[in-house]
Amino acid sequence: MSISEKIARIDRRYLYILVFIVVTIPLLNPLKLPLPIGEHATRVYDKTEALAAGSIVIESIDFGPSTRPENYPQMKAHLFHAKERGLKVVALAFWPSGAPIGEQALREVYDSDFPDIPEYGTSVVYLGYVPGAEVGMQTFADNTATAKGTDHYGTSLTSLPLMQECRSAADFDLWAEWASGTPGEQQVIQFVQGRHGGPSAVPIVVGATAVSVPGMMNFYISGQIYGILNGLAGAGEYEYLLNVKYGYPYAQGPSLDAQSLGHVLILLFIILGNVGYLLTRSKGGKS
Amino acid sequence: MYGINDGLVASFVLLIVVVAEGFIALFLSRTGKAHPKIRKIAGLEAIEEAIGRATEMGRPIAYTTGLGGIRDQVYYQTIAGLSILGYTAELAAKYNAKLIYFPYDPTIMPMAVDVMEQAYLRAGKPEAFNPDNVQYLGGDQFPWAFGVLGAMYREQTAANIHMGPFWAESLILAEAGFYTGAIQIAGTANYHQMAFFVVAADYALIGEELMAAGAYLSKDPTQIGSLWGSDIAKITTVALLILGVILTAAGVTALLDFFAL
Amino acid sequence: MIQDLFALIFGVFVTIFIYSFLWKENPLSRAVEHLFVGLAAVYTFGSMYDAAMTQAVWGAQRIEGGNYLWIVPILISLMYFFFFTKKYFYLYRYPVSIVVGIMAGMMICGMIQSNFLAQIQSTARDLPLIGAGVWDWSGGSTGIIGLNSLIIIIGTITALTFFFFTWEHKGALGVSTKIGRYFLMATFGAAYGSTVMARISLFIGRLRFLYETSYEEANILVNAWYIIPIAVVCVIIMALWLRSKPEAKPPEPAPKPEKPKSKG
Amino acid sequence: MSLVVKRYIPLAITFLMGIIMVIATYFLAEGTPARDATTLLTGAVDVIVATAGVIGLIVLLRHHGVNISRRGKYWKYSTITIIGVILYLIVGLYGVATQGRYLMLASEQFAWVYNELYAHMDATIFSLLAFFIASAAYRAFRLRSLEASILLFVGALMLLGRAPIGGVAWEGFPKIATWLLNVPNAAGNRAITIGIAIGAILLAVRQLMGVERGYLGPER
Repeated sequence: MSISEKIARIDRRYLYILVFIVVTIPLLNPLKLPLPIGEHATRVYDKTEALAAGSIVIESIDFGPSTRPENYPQMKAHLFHAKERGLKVVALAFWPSGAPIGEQALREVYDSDFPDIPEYGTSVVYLGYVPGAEVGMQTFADNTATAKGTDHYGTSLTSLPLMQECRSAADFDLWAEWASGTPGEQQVIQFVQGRHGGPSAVPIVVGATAVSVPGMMNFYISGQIYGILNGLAGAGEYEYLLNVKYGYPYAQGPSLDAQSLGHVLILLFIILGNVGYLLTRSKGGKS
Repeated sequence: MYGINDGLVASFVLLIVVVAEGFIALFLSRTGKAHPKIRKIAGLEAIEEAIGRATEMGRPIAYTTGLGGIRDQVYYQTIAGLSILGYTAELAAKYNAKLIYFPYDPTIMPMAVDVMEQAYLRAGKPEAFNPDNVQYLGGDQFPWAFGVLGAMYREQTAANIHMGPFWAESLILAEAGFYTGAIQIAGTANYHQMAFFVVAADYALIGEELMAAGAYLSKDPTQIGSLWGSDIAKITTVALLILGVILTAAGVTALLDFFAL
Repeated sequence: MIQDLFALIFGVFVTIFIYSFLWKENPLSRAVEHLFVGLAAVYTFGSMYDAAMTQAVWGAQRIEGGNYLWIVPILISLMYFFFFTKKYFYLYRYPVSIVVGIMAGMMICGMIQSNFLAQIQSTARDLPLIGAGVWDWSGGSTGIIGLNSLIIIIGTITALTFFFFTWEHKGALGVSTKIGRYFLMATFGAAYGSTVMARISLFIGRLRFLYETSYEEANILVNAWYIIPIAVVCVIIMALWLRSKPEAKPPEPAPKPEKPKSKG
Repeated sequence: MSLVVKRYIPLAITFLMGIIMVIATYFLAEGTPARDATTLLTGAVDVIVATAGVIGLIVLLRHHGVNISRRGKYWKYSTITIIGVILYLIVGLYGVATQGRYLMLASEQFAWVYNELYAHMDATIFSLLAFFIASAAYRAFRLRSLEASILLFVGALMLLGRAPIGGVAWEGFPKIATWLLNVPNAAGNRAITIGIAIGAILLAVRQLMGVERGYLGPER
């Protein structure tokens, strides 16, 4: 086998080892590369920043453990932002596996004693898992009380003052969707926003896995989605913006360094593959 | 009596238009008044070749319909996948190749057994059908994907056919499946996963091609008529797009106003 | 708590064992796979059971609240069990046909509204071709708005023609489908390229688990990465053991027919 | 007669259910009792399919049980599956018995197994994609044809634009990536979306009319 053929057909295992090494190094030894802030994340930040204190934000936690590395830092940063801005948070999960994750985030952002905190019920409520997927969303937007009678801890919604203010989609000032699949942003657009007055009545911001962002661009351009946090980089950008104003820890630094190196490595793979391919092809042409 | 709900007038009119176009085309084709020809879809033509190769090599074929169930929003892709399963199973029976189907959602298991049994019957070999070749792997995304992967490696499949709604596991199946040396034919209408099938599989069905597959393979004039109807609906769409752009550019908002109804 | 230590050790072991699959399909990854499938089947069963309970039993308008009509879907559901009989096998079709009908009806309405109408509407509304400043350079990631609009309109229409099934792609239609295919390829390239980040993130998530998790109680400190070498040694022992066994080589795969790759 | 019971009644039911849902969406005003009834119908879907979970469990146990009893290929691994099922089922049933509302997922022990054990396997298998996406890019992104080259270049530009380092190297990369996402990607995406909508609607129509009934069995 000639060298060019070898380049064109490297055993995949060598590639795997390289990926492993290149992603590991920056995690152990951060490179502190700078981070450009994009328009998609800025719009989420500005929208949240512009809400009047006391506005109601729905935090819909629709992901499971598998996409946690991407969705969790996004959601946590946004929860922190909402808390700092004095917004009223109604958190819930349309994914059963999202319920424990949401509780953990609330504990980290509000207090480790959550829900035994003074503001529970007045400025923050955790409903936990709301069954029914898209049907559940639809019901929740029509009438929050019929979707689920109690919060995550078994307290009746009628005894929570915040839920008396937040009766249906007309009361939502922002829907923050932490999405990783179905049900996710598409269902919110269809069953909540679409049925209750469109983007101006229920603005949606989405924190999504990077994989699903290209598919959302249509909804973004048409204004159905106001802003997007794009994967881990989106989380990093948001943390950075919060860091500037509120001193929120910018924790995604090492991970984003690892990202950068991983991307460069894959680009090198592509170049290598093509060099090998072109070399073997030109040889084939001669013979 | 109720009228049409607020904000849904335009949607209802469009629905009627699309369905009517489908019906007229279907009817004309069924009664023989029109004979729409169908273009080749390479991915579907390749199924027979893949099965032939599996037979030659004496190795099985793996078939999946992705994370398909009948109770979710994308159930229509599952139905499309099951239609292709019927065709594939019939061919496999004809060629005496072993076909293993990995259902994801337990709700479709009886359907899959039914579809395969009927296919073997059509091929004249009902005794060759083994229900054990419908292997349930736990209805959760990654256990299922890892289970399919392991089975593909252990059974050394010669062809992997994936037709249905896929999420993140698309690339796991298509890339790892490549190293078993199998021919891979994959199709999905989940927008964010098509790219991986296009990149990693030998043949890929994109979006609407998957939904058309059942009609394509049936060769039944009624069903092909409905494909013709879908083409007419697409022409209508293109016309509406152009009209909308021109009218908006000219400052006439009539069409947009209608859509907002 | 001791079970947290168990969870930590278990987590490290399965992580390493699953990664050993990247080397080849082996007994350790196979064992994890079989365990995982078993647990998943129970999890699926549990989630379906829970969904049924919350829908049918608990709630004001459910059986709990005296609405015994909800027994009907439960009874229908039981028809699925005829799967196990030979004679009445076909009875499973009744629950299926109900569900499929409901889903079809819901899907049709949802599709026409959000995937069809909204897309046409937004093409016409949000893509200006004439107007003040539309053809000026607006910088940033936008470029020229008018040009963008034109590209999107042309791209949408040509790519849509690619999905024509009953016309031969010849002549003007051939040109259009060709351009449409280029747009589709660009779409897929964009989807692929922007996904890489998500996938690496997942791996980073796992690495952070391996490096940063620890178990602490009284005077015991167990970092997750202490366990990595043990797991790796397991993999190596398994590899050596596999090597010592006379391997039943599977027949070499026959070369795939060299055909031009169809991306369509 | 038998064909009526086996095929035509199910087809009629499908048709009826589909039509009811369409009529409900378009003609029944929100908040009316009739509309509420159809909402309950969608809720019933979860109940109607529930027994399928049991079927899955039984089929899995049967498959592996038969494999063990026949000492079939990899029967030792089948025992792992069966042990896993039995242990987790015991945890789940214990949860059902002790949890106030007889639910399984909500019980503490069941959730612990899911979050602390199951989740590790889930996330690790998902993360295999980081490797696969690299090797697939290496092997498939080749300058074969114009189409393949477009795929390659757009993909490579996205890679550069999406990585934080891309913006550091040249501030144009993120802008190009955003433009590619907002313009050509949106075009292709829109066509695919519309195509799928038409395809799916007509598939559903074929199915409601009983023309495409691959899933409804006997032709005889």
